Amino acid sequence: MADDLKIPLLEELEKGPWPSFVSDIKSVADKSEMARDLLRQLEKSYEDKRGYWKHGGLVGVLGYGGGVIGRYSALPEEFPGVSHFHTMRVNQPSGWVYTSKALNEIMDLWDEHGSGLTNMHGSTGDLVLLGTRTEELEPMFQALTQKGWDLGGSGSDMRTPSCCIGPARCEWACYDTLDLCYNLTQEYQDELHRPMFNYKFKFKLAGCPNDCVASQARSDMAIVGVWKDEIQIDKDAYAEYIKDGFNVKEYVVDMCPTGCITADENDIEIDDSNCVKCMHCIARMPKALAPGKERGAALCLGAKAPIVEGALIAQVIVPFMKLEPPYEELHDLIERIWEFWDEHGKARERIGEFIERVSLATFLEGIGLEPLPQMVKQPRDNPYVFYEEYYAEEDEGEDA
Amino acid sequence: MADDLKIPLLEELEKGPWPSFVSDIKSVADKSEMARDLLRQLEKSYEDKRGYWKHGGLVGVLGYGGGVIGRYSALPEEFPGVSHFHTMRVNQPSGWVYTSKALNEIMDLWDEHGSGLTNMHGSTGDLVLLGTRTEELEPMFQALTQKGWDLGGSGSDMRTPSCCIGPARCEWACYDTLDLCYNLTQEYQDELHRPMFNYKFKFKLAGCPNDCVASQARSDMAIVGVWKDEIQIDKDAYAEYIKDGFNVKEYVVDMCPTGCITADENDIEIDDSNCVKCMHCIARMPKALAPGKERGAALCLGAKAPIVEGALIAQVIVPFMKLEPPYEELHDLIERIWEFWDEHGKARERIGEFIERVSLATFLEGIGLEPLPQMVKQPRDNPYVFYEEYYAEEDEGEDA
Amino acid sequence: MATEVERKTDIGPPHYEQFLHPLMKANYGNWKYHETLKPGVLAHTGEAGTLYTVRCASPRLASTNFIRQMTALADKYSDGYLRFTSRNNIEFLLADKENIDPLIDELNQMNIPVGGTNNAVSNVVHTQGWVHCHSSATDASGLVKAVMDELTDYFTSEKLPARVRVAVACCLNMCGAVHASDVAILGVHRTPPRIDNETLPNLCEIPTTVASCPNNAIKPTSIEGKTTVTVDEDKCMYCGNCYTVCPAMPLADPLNDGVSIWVGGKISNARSEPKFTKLAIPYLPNNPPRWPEAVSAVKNIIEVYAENAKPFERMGEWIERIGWPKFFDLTGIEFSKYHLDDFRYAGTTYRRSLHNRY
Amino acid sequence: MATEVERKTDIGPPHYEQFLHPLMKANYGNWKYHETLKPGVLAHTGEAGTLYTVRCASPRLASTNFIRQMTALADKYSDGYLRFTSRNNIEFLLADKENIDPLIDELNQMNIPVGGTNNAVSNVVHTQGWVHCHSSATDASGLVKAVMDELTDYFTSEKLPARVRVAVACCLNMCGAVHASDVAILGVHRTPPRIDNETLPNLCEIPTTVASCPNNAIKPTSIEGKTTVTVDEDKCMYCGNCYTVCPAMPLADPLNDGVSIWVGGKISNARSEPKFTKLAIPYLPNNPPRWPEAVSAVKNIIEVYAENAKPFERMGEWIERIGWPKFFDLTGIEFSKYHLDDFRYAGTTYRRSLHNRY
Ligand code: SRM
Ligand code: SRM
Ligand code: SRM
Ligand code: SRM
Ligand code: SF4
Ligand code: SF4
Ligand code: SF4
Ligand code: SF4
Ligand code: SF4
Ligand code: SF4
Ligand code: SF4
Ligand code: SF4
Repeated sequence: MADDLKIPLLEELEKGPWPSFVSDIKSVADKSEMARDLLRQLEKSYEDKRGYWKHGGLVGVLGYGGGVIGRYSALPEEFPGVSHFHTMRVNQPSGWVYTSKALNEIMDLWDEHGSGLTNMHGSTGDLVLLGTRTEELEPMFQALTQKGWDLGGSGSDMRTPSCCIGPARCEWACYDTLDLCYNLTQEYQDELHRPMFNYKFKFKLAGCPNDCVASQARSDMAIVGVWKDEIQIDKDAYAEYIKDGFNVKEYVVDMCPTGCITADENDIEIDDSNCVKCMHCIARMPKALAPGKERGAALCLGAKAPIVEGALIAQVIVPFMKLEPPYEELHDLIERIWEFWDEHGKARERIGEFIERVSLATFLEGIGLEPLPQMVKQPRDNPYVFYEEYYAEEDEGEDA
Repeated sequence: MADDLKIPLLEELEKGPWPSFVSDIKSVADKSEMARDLLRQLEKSYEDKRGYWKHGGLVGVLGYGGGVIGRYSALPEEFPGVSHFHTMRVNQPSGWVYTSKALNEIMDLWDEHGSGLTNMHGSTGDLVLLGTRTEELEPMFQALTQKGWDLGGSGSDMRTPSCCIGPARCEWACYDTLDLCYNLTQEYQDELHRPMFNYKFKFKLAGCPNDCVASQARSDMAIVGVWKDEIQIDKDAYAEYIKDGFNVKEYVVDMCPTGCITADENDIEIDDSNCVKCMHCIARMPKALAPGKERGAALCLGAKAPIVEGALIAQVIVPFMKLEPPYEELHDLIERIWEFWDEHGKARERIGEFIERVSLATFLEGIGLEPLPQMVKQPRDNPYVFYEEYYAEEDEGEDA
Repeated sequence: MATEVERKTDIGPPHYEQFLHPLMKANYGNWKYHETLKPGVLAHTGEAGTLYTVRCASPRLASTNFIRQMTALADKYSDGYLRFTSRNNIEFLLADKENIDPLIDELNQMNIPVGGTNNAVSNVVHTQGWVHCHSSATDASGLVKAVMDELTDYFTSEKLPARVRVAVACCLNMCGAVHASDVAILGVHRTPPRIDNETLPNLCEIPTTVASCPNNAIKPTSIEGKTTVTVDEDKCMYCGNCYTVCPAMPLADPLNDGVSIWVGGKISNARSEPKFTKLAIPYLPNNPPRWPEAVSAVKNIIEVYAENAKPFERMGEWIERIGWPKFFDLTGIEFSKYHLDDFRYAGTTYRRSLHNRY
Repeated sequence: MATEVERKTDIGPPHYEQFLHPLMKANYGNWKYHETLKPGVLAHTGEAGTLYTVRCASPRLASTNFIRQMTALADKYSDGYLRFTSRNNIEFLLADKENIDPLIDELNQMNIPVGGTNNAVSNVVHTQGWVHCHSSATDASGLVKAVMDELTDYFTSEKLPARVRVAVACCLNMCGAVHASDVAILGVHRTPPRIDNETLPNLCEIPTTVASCPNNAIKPTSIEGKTTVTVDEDKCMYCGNCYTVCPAMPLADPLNDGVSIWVGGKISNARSEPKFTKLAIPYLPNNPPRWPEAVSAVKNIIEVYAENAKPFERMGEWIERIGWPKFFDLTGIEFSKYHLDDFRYAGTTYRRSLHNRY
């Protein structure tokens, strides 16, 4: 039993309406020494206000460089249960959809080979199995693969792609996020499992500009669904909203960032040439409005957290691309991007930092894309232009 | 006569409706060899597509380091009239107001001592006398001072302050731009005439946020009039605008940047707590609206053209200061700013670049001002905070 | 390992299709619209019919027990189909409308809140903290629990002006959403790394270590003939990047570590462009197990926002409308020199216009 | 100099009060409102009465003759009072309304346009050019004359959506308003400085010269025992700052010098915050005496703006409303890699959202 736990500080966190991770860990503490010692070490952290983990070493499964985060307690004698406490990152299915059966199978394996604790899910998207010993990694891996599961990424590799639920349960998906997420994951298994980049490279796929997977904030390549043509308007449904007393002026017209909606009791019109696809009006009236019919996605590069050069939000690199299997144009571009980054990037330099360092113009040249005004908020405001062609004395008057 | 001029290219610029500087220079070419050779050298520039001036040397009047820009022709044998062609920067009166008498006197002196050409005015604001010989500088200077005129700045000194017409002919002036401009010019004669700064330092004074002297774009210290309280509303005058069919919704309400105006046929109301003093509504209805009664100015630092670190628009350093003679608080602050810049700035580093280099926090500390949220568009978005106070092992639990 | 089965690698995840609810397959790519039946309950409709989603909270740090409880509910009410959201909530996918309330009843009996939809505080995107990471300046799971205990009411209702996305990260690496959230709690170190000159020469590559510092605070040096490094304390901003590449430079410091509070970020393109989160409170003490200072700071910010923002206005949009001076006024948070940016793009954050409120 | 009078210094300018029109003194600080009677004619009213202003153009580069003509008009119509505006126009200050039209008639006879008020193209803030400056990549006065000949009609009317401020500068020093104007023409060099190794060692201080380069393109070197400098041509962006501090590094190059066109800046706080001007056309040839390429580019931009902007919308505000892609579309200007920023804050100019028009 867990009465020997003595975790009064942690037990404070069993109170209150929100589900308690402490109670939950306790619930497996009987059968898992790891869970027990995790609580005990954590209690000490709460007392001392500091963590007690050492830098992880290089641990993993055969032939993979990624997918496992090594972790050792700094106090292995005191807390032998967590002397090893590695996590395994299991590649989740597109859209985090499961059946009970599949999930239960994983849980069974994890009770057998690990701590009985998980993160559902990690911030990158993996199904994170939290805490096991070095010698359990390979058996767990093999057991997982037998059930059809594989590991995700870690280290300087492609990271596990993730996507919003998109066409599986959302009327706004502008491309098939689940299919493309699966496709990229399969296409780049090698890049996912064997770190050989300058640094990590994350994909996140959102079906529309609402960006329900935070791709623009948290992935090196954000693939965000968007349309090019007119917002589809169902005038009857619009009339219903009006009839129901919905305040279309205050909640829609006045909140459109470009003021391109004209609407009154009888009619709604959108100047699509000035619409910036923000989704606000559509989200307010999902029955009356829908994204256009010419659908695809914008490809954006470079989002990341602050380390080292400051956080970045992803920048548009392809304003619009049709995305349909077999996605050759996309694969092609991804490979050109990796190649150029590989060759010219520095160690631990994310793609976003790399573009800032070498300049967008150089980057575009390097990957073979033409500059477009959609790639910038504004043209340069400084006069420091690196003019390239200039006349030499001999060829006076002729364009070089 | 000027028929020996042979300036066919320039003469193309005598055509067309806009006043022609060529015709005008020609008009004095008879009496001024300088003007004549200026045209001839300029014609050659038009032929060859390049200038023919050498770097100016150090020329000036006794005891001053500023106020004169030295200039020599690169082709003195061909164009002896402009072998010397120095300009004198005469400090204009506040608001560029003149009487015919005063102006004529200066013109007479300049016909005697110089080329007969001027810039009315230079971009900094001086009455620029364009082109004379080294030996004429001191006589011209003495003649000018006898008539009550003095030189302005050049080089690494305080530059000639300039101001909008403000209270002399504008209903929106929030402080006395002409008086303060005069006051600063007189107070800092030494700084104006004897370059001893790291680089130039310009003052421009605008009576309200319309900034009719471009102070926020072109001066190291921009003093821009503003009010703190409510916009004054004359309801009767408002009714007149409505009666005249003025479209208050389209031209005022919808164009207010913070949407803080409510107005209809009968009434207008402004949520002043959210007004950003942009002046738009006031400018549309000058009879009905006026700046508030609690008036003063914002002090903004650091505007400049791009060389070296990129152009800057002035940044708010004091959101609001009452400005009344004898302006002691302002003098005090200016001197603290100069002192700190002097001590820690680099050669050829403008104050705006200096603040960016040392950081705003350090600068404020250096000049003794408290940080205020009005000084920024937003607080930092990166987590790289230089925390200063921290606990040492000994004083556990106590704030350092 | 001597198993009889063939060792498989690079198979990737299972194909999602096998996990899709039949109605998801039937309406795949052809959904028409959705409605919210009540907080936590969505109805998506397509030609093939309506799918009901019941969303509930999860602690994310979940035991196999917890997951099995969830799968049991799925078996009972949603034909064995369930999913997780991008914010770690759990969604049951129901074909039968009748199952909604019984499912919610059972969840409530298990003390699991149902909600998180639309204008709610949804689940907190967070990180490992003292539970697993060597870098952490604070705990993550504990902070989340303490904060959400105070905000559960905003999870189970939709009474906020708009979505409020809360994030927690335990160090500047920000494994999650701190840099683009409505409200975020970030663990911070406030003292420079302590260098273990004994082990450093063996453990760390000097050039990588030197290069890791964003502010060039690290220089190579030699102590008793061994090459190690030294840190210019004036230049150190406690980011911990050196520690990531060199374990002999730990930053953890129980006396000084703590949390900072951030506000006004967003990710969606709805109305305004995505925005970074900005600093609200530079430092609050680490006060486990319930971090009362951090919790009440977050609560205060959300309540002030709830009272003052217009419908559908995200935290950052609200602040931009009223201006930062007013934000500090209304929340009673002190503005200090730490709020003044001094990093790479600092110059772009200074107020370069007269557009101010007084 | 042996004069009998005492040498005066540091007296400063004359006090402005002696130059103020009596009505300006009487209404000083107490003006009530103003009206525009017609383009170029303003009426400012205060308790003490109404002052009429007639504004006319000036070439700025003005001879003593020209100024005397103006003072003569002032003596005749405005009691000897006149002033210059911050954009180098001339203003006659009239107490008597009856004098307005006769004054305008005389000005027109002298071919001097009256206008520049409100939604007009006002006078062009400009610089020295080949008339006086050693740095120039083009002429200024000639460009202004050529451009304004085409735009005079916009000076004498108020038919534009809002003010259009045009500026010209002859080199990157931008002595004037190029960096914050609705439309600007900027002289540019496009080749690196040519180093005169003979004179450089005597004329220039090496450390200052090296430090002058914003892009660290200049390195010290030694030629035949003398210290001089060398320029890394790949890093040079032709800014001319080295030439400012070191005369032995001229950039002027008749084959390559020319002009660039910039748009969308503003200074006032009206509605939107002050904005920098942005690059529209990276290079057009120097084609004196009338620079037809530059003139027609400017005219085209202004006409497209005039046709498309809403009332009171400045050039930059209009472009922001319709988006830059549309601006390039409507004007037919080609978008190129030169428009992509690569200087200090380049990263902040990239489109970091989905907010695009297609
Ligand atoms: C497990 C996870 C946090 C979680 O609790 O969910 C995590 C945990 C760690 N992250 Fe992370 N990161 C995790 C998602 C993220 C995210 C969010 C995302 O992917 O959407 C980010 C921000 C986005 C980004 O990529 O920038 C993130 C930004 C970082 C960084 C900063 C990278 C940067 O360029 O700014 C580091 C530091 C580094 O790479 O050296 C880092 C490093 C780490 C390390 C490996 C610590 C280290 O210094 O070596 C952490 C291991 C903790 C442990 O003991 O388990 N982690 N990390 C997330 C991965 C789970 C998964 O696979 O699903
Ligand atoms: C005469 C004038 C242009 C004009 O035609 O009106 C002028 C002329 C020169 N400026 Fe200027 N500047 C003049 C107003 C400006 C302005 C506008 C202003 O003051 O409002 C600016 C932009 C605002 C600013 O200060 O940044 C300006 C920014 C520069 C710069 C760039 C400074 C920077 O920090 O970016 C330089 C280069 C330098 O200082 O070395 C410069 C340098 C020069 C020099 C001295 C050339 C040099 O490299 O040494 C020019 C002498 C030309 C000549 O032969 O007469 N001039 N200069 C203006 C002064 C007249 C007067 O006193 O009224
Ligand atoms: C289930 C989920 C996708 C998934 O694959 O897991 C999802 C699902 C929906 N989102 Fe989302 N969003 C989900 C995460 C997000 C995120 C990402 C995040 O929070 O990290 C965002 C960006 C948040 C941000 O900007 O910081 C997001 C921004 C939106 C928006 C834009 C809201 C705004 O005003 O900024 C909408 C549109 C709306 O509802 O107004 C939206 C709308 C929707 C709709 C209505 C789409 C639809 O028609 O089905 C879905 C139900 C919304 C709801 O929760 O009430 N969803 N949504 C995610 C649920 C997370 C959760 O458990 O709380
Ligand atoms: C005379 C002058 C001041 C001076 O001391 O010389 C002046 C005078 C007035 N300005 Fe100005 N402005 C003058 C230069 C400026 C400048 C500076 C510049 O152009 O370099 C600006 C900033 C321009 C910019 O943003 O780039 C300027 C931006 C304004 C504005 C804001 C307009 C806007 O929408 O951005 C107003 C308000 C309005 O009229 O809407 C204004 C309004 C006025 C009023 C109506 C103020 C008043 O009540 O008397 C004056 C008559 C306006 C007119 O010309 O129709 N004035 N005004 C300047 C005339 C210059 C000229 O000859 O053209
Ligand atoms: S990102 Fe768009 S398509 Fe994907 S779930 Fe969110 S709203 Fe639906
Ligand atoms: S999607 Fe956004 S920008 Fe487009 S019309 Fe709707 S609210 Fe306006
Ligand atoms: S800046 Fe303001 S006070 Fe000065 S002239 Fe212009 S409008 Fe009048
Ligand atoms: S001054 Fe500007 S911000 Fe203030 S009420 Fe008028 S239009 Fe709105
Ligand atoms: S935020 Fe920092 S401490 Fe927390 S999991 Fe990520 S790397 Fe570890
Ligand atoms: S903590 Fe960051 S700033 Fe400090 S020395 Fe390490 S890398 Fe440099
Ligand atoms: S812009 Fe350049 S060339 Fe023209 S006057 Fe100024 S410094 Fe001389
Ligand atoms: S022109 Fe400018 S960039 Fe080129 S070498 Fe000279 S200072 Fe450097």
